[in-house]
Amino acid sequence: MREEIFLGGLGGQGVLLGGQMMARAGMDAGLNVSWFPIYSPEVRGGSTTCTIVITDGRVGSPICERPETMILMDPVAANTFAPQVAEGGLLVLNSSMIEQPPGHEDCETLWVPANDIAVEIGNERTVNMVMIGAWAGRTSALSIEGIAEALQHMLPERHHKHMPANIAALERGAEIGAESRQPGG
Amino acid sequence: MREEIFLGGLGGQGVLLGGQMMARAGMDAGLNVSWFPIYSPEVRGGSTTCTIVITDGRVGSPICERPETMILMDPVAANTFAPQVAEGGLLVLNSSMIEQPPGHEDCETLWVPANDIAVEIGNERTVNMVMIGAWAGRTSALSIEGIAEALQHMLPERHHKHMPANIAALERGAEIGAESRQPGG
Amino acid sequence: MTTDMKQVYAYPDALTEVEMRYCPGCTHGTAHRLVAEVIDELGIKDRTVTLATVGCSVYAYEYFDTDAVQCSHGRAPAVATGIKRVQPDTIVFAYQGDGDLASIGMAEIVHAAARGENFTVIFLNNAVYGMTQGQMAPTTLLGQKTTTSPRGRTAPEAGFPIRVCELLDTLDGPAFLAREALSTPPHVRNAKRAIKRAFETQVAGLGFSLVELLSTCPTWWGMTPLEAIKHVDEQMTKCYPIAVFRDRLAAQEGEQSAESAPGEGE
Amino acid sequence: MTTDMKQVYAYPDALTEVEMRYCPGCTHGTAHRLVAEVIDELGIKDRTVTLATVGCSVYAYEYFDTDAVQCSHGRAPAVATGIKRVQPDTIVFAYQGDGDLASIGMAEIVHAAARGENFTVIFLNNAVYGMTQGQMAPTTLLGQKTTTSPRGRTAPEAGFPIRVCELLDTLDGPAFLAREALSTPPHVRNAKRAIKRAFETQVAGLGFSLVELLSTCPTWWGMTPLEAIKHVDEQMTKCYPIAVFRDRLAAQEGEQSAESAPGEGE
Amino acid sequence: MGKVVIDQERCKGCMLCVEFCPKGILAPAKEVNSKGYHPIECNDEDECTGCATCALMCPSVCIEVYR
Amino acid sequence: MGKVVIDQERCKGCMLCVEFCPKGILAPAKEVNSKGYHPIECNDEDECTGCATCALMCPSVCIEVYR
Amino acid sequence: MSETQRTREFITGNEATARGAIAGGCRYFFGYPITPQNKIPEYMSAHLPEVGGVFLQAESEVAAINMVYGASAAGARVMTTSSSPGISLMQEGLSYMIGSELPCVLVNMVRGGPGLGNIGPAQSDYWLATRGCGHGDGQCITLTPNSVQELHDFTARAFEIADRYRNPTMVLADAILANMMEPCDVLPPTEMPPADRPYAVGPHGQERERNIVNSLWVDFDEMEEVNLRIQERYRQAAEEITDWEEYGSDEPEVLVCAYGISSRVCESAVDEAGKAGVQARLVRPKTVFPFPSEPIAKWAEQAKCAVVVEASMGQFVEDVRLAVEGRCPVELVGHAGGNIPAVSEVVARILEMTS
Amino acid sequence: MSETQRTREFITGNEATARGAIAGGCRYFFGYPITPQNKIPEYMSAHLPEVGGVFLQAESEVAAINMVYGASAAGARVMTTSSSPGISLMQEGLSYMIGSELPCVLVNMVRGGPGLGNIGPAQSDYWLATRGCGHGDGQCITLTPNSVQELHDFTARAFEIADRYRNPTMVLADAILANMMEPCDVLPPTEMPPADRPYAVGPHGQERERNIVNSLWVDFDEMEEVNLRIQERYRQAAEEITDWEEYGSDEPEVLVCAYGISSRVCESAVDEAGKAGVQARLVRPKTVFPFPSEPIAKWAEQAKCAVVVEASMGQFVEDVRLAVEGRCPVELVGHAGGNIPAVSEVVARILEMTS
Ligand SMILES: Cc1ncc(C[n+]2csc(CCOP(=O)(O)OP(=O)(O)O)c2C)c(N)n1
Ligand SMILES: Cc1ncc(C[n+]2csc(CCOP(=O)(O)OP(=O)(O)O)c2C)c(N)n1
Ligand code: SF4
Ligand code: SF4
Ligand code: SF4
Ligand code: SF4
Ligand code: SF4
Ligand code: SF4
Ligand SMILES: [Mg+2]
Ligand SMILES: [Mg+2]
Repeated sequence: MREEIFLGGLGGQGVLLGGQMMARAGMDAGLNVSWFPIYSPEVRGGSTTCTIVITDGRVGSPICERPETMILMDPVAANTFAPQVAEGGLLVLNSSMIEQPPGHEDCETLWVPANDIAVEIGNERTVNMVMIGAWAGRTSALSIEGIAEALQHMLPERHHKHMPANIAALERGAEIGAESRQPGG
Repeated sequence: MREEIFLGGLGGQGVLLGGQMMARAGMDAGLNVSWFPIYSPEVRGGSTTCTIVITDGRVGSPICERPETMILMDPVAANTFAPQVAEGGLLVLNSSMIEQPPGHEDCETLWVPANDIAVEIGNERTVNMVMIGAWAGRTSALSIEGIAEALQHMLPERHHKHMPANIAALERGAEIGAESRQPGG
Repeated sequence: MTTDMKQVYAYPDALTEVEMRYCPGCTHGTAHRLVAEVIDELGIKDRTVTLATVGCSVYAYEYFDTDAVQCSHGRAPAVATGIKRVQPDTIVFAYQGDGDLASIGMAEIVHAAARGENFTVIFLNNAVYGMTQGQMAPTTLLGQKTTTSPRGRTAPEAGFPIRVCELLDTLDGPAFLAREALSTPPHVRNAKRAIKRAFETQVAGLGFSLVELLSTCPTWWGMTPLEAIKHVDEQMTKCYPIAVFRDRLAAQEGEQSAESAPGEGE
Repeated sequence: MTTDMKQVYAYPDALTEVEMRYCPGCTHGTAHRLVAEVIDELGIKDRTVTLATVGCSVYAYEYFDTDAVQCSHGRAPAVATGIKRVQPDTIVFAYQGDGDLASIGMAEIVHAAARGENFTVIFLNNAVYGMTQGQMAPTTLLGQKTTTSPRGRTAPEAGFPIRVCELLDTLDGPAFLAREALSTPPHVRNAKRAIKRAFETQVAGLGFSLVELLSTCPTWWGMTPLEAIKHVDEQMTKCYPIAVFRDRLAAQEGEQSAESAPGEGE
Repeated sequence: MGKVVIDQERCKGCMLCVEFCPKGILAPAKEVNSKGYHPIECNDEDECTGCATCALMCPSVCIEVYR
Repeated sequence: MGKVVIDQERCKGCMLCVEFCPKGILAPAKEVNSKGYHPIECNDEDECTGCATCALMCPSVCIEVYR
Repeated sequence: MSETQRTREFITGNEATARGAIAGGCRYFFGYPITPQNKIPEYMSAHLPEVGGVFLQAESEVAAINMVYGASAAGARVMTTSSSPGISLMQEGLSYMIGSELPCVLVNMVRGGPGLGNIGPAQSDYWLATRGCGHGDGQCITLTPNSVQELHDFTARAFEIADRYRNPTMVLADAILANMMEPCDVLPPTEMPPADRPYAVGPHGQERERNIVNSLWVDFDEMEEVNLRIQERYRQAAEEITDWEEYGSDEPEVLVCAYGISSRVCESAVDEAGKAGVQARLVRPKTVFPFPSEPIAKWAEQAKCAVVVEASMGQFVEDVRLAVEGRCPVELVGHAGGNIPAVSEVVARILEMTS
Repeated sequence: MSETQRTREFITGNEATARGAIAGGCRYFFGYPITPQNKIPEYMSAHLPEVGGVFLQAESEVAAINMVYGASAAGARVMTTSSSPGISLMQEGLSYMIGSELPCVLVNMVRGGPGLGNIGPAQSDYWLATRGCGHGDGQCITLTPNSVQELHDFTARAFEIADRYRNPTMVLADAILANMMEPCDVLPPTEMPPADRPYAVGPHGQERERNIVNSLWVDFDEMEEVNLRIQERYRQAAEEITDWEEYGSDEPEVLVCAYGISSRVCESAVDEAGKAGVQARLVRPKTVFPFPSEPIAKWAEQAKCAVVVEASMGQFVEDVRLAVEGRCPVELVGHAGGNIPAVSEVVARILEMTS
């Protein structure tokens, strides 16, 4: 098993933490993992991306030229990075912000209204959790419980009060992901 | 023809200028020459040495491991450097300051009472000229006129008034050198 | 819409159209604007060379519509010296942060000032290393928390803040030295006046000029932009008093006006 | 011969027997002797580390009978900082020339002083680079001829002399700052007093201390030793006034004696 | 009588102009611009004196003032 | 009554002690030492007060004073 | 170091480096901020005081290396960390440390160059590490981790190595390794090692001769002796600590050489090439000074060609060429300015070279 | 340069260097005193004003190279000179010059190292010149004169080369060449060359787009492009200016390689070896970056062995090994700390290798 996942979004959307959480969950599940970020040079704003590898073999290169999976949270990231997804790969797109389909066809696309769900849940900062939950629901590569536990480990104590919202977001995302596995999804 | 000459003495004895003058005279005579100094690290005092090469071939290495000729002007230089003279080489020694013979025998020795002669001439700073004159008289490698002319070139104008004393010193040295060529010298 | 109106505040000609990358409310932008306005007012854009240094303002060469040289960290005063010795009539200004000027570049600024090199330094003091994520600067206030003084700066651990204008004021070389703050409209107006004075000093060939601008770093101070300018006003000025330390142009003008004062001595 | 006499001036214990390589009449030697005497008087030889710097005094590690570290040119204050941060109770003094301290080492001395690092600097100001054959130093007087200011130092070409004590006196870190001259017996006595004060300041843990000593370089000034000390007295002190700029030990003692003054308040 | 023209795309919503406008007529817009900031608008154009204090304080150089 | 002991080999003949001796009893020797300097001698031992001014000024640290 | 007490954590390379240092006995840190290694001083400023150590932000990299010089002369285990331009500024100080035979540990998280460059990953300070160290004949012992775990372990070990050979020892990594997170079995902080530095300065009463730390030797022969001593230590180090890892086929057509982050790319490339039918073997140095010439020479004898992969324009490749000595052609896949060679590019070159 | 107007003089290497610079159009000098090259700034301070130039003593070598950076950005022909520790301090600045594609001329009169070392002659900054130039992939074009005449001529020429390749160009010599006197056919001062630097900053009215001198490229590809451009210039330089001299037998048993002062020793050694019955050929690079690999490879093919002679512990020998590529064994005669290999020692090694 080898999952190469690329996350992209705006600064503030929780791209880096989301990726770290996924990798950490992989580690806790006994797998080999790596996570690495590319910051844009600006102190704030601009797009943020990271790449994670989760595998039961050696990680080897932590850099993925054409990731199997891309989780993209805003239109700029979608435009810039979606074309790099591997052939036959998976695009998880935030339909609350991204309007246009990515415009290439040899991959699967999973649309997730992440902002809307986050608002529903009552915590706008859970967009990343919805997206990642959707990916997990779709692929079953990691369990939602494992991801949630990883998050708990990584969040400073003072933020643990947000755990319920985050778990809710992960679960709502997972449902969408799981549904999408159905032929009609 | 290749002359390798090492000069050694106290700071202030004119070792460096003397050597430069010899090399310059060689250049003016159409030969290839080099001169190079080794300063001791102290700003003043300590021994001063230089090495010159005068040749009608390529100079090649300007450094001489065992110079053919050594002109040594004080006891420290004599003790330190005399043993390095080439086998069958020539030692020109300042008998006004150096008392002990250098203590090795496969070389010729020319004793020159340079300080005494300089005092006689009335200019204590011409010790170097006496010594170099003696070498020239002994070897005929360079003419006294050529050396004097070189000196004139190298001295700043304001010191030209000392030229007569310097020439006298060169000539008195040359006499001693020439005499020494005689079997009884 | 503006047909019968006069434009009283326009985008300065000496700034390019490039959007500045500074964080919201960061007064680096204010400082840039003021410098650009002065360049416009003096009509020197085509003979000005901007020295960008290493810090948040590293892209100054993209913002100022002049020739520009990007300098290594702290060494802009040496670079400026090199340029001015070759081109004495070119107007050169270095835009330096407090890490750049007061930490790694201390020797270069002191010596350029001591030599009285005829260029201008805009010294932006925000009491922190903005670019590299909020480390302590030599100008960080005692007690101030930064990413490398996590318990607050203490003198025994990390020493005392350095007052650059006061330090340079012990030298004979500088012709203009002033400290202003980018905190309130009156202060900003004074800041512009000082910047103009500094450039005029250079244009007049009187020697080294420097304007220290107390500035904000909302991001690494962990404040809103409004809190940050209040902090400048209330805290920073205590350690770094606002003052014109030296103004040789004024001295010269004083002399000239004294000389040309009618009626005197005749 | 000395049976019924007391020795009133002895070769200091804190100097080795090695003969110093200084030129005749060079007051580097005087400075060394004074420092050694102070070390002896304070009884700190076995816990003192001498920092030799690059200049004519580079062999200081051969002369002082203490542990020693030879430092790269200008960086002794940083080296001293490293040592003191590891061994706060070791007495560290750096012996720096004006090229070393005021030129290449300007950033390091300013920052060590600003941090109030608890070590002592003996700053020998002879207004020239002795070791490297008489080049201009930052402290070279205007008009002074050196091998790199062959027509005499002029401000437009080479800037103005830097007054180190005045410059450091703008910082909060220093606990003791003084300038003395090695020119006449009274001055030399004062110099020793200042040196002692500086070391006492360090022993008391009060922070950075520096004594600037106006010194001669007969060789590169082209003067006899006597002309040279006269030059110190008459010319150098004009540019570099003799003064104790700061003495926190005295301030502290003042407080203490005030506190312990009998009868007061009771 | 004055008028301000605010470049909505350059505005970073720092509120400095809002704070210092002597007339208190500047305020952030509801919508965000492409960078996610709420840019400043003038609420009461008639009140504007064209004093340019807002422009003086704007670090993003996005205010032009007419009078 | 004092006495000075001058290390003749270390003396570099700089004349600073000579200049500042209040009694004027120090002077260079005729002979040179091994480094070519004329070292200082005390000409009038009886006059020496042991004030140590000479030692205070000597850069070569070659004077010991007794009293 | 207490191997048994390791705890598995998920941390960045920078944090792993900082914690490796503390595990290696480092108690003194002097450094100047520069991206991409800022999290190291940040960690040190927060945590060194907890273990009785001292963090001090220097006024510059020049000052930092000279503070390190002082602390090392005083007998401390001391470190500085920086990135490319900062390491350039330390060259004189490094030369002094070598000349004075003082140990210290440096970390260089290399970024894109030359000049100010950018904060992307690069390997273009290879020469600066292995041939640099300023003027004179000194070199840095240079360790080249390729993972967060190795950053941690190599940094801890670097203190022992520096002490053993009385020479600056550099951990050479890059912006990716600095910022990436991986699982890391973290060592606990080590107690301060006993002072075992007889050359260190400090209070000594009458117990020993005075100590002098110095790199000035006026006499040529004395200075040469210092150099011979240094070279002798390098020879010893070559025998004792040269280290590398191999990966891939035992019967390779192609020898692949890379270190650090590029070696991770090459691991994947070796796998890919295998799938495409070309057997390759990766030799990846864990130390580049001393350099593992032997395994490279050995496999070069057997392989048709060598492909060298580095995120620079041809620095590491020279050491490989010196090891290969003409046994087979040597091809470079190099990049610069923040770009890292891609797996596909390496695979393509491997296939090309064997077709 | 007006070849016809040369006058023969007997001068030191330092003076020849200074006058070569002025003949090469140098009008700006920024430097900091250090032995053994002090006579260069001294000469410049006295004579640059006479030709309308500017001499400024910088506060340090760090400042000096940055003043050079500024002057070069302003379009001037500019030089700095120093010796080993000073060159170490210039590493960051040099990297900036390379990154910003600016020309300048440097002279390094190498002294014994590492650390403060001593002021004796040495060749131990070979790596600092050819591999150094700070962080990133840049290198200095490096010329290696072996006589006072060549110091003069190479320095003059260095300004053209620096301009042609927009890269720092170093004249690498040593304390002997600096201080020795030889006859030198001296070029007259050249008039200032016309400004031919379209990239230079300065007053421009509306006549051109604004110029930016910069080494910061946030985008990895842009930064890589700069690097490729630099490497391309190096390739060009390799074609156009690689230079060397050969001496000795056409049918050598032994190839001797040395540069600078050591090559003078080797000339004599080749003669001596010939007298002792062993035919040897000296290849002495006049440029070491670019390096004359071809003649070395050619003679290595034919010779039984190569003897490499350098006043360092094994730096130059690596470039020779890279050229020889295993064609014959390569032996090093190296020294350090102010000691220069002796003719007798080289001869002995030559005889030993062939016996
Ligand atoms: C030699 C060197 N050291 C360190 C850095 C990293 N660096 C970049 S910006 C900066 C500090 C900037 O702080 P400041 O000058 O105060 O500017 P600000 O960002 O606060 O405006 C540092 C240390 C560098 N680029 N070069
Ligand atoms: C990095 C470096 N630059 C230059 C030098 C050469 N150098 C040796 S001593 C010296 C100046 C010494 O002058 P100063 O500090 O005034 O001491 P003085 O000799 O006058 O006592 C210089 C520049 C050096 N050793 N290292
Ligand atoms: S980090 Fe601070 S100084 Fe830099 S742009 Fe942001 S607010 Fe301004
Ligand atoms: S050169 Fe000057 S400073 Fe140095 S020892 Fe001689 S007189 Fe003293
Ligand atoms: S111009 Fe004056 S009144 Fe008008 S919006 Fe700006 S600050 Fe307010
Ligand atoms: S000051 Fe400028 S950037 Fe800030 S809110 Fe007002 S218009 Fe926007
Ligand atoms: S001790 Fe006093 S009186 Fe005696 S010689 Fe010395 S200076 Fe003169
Ligand atoms: S002061 Fe000292 S060195 Fe000078 S002459 Fe007197 S005894 Fe000799
Ligand atoms: Mg700042
Ligand atoms: Mg001095």
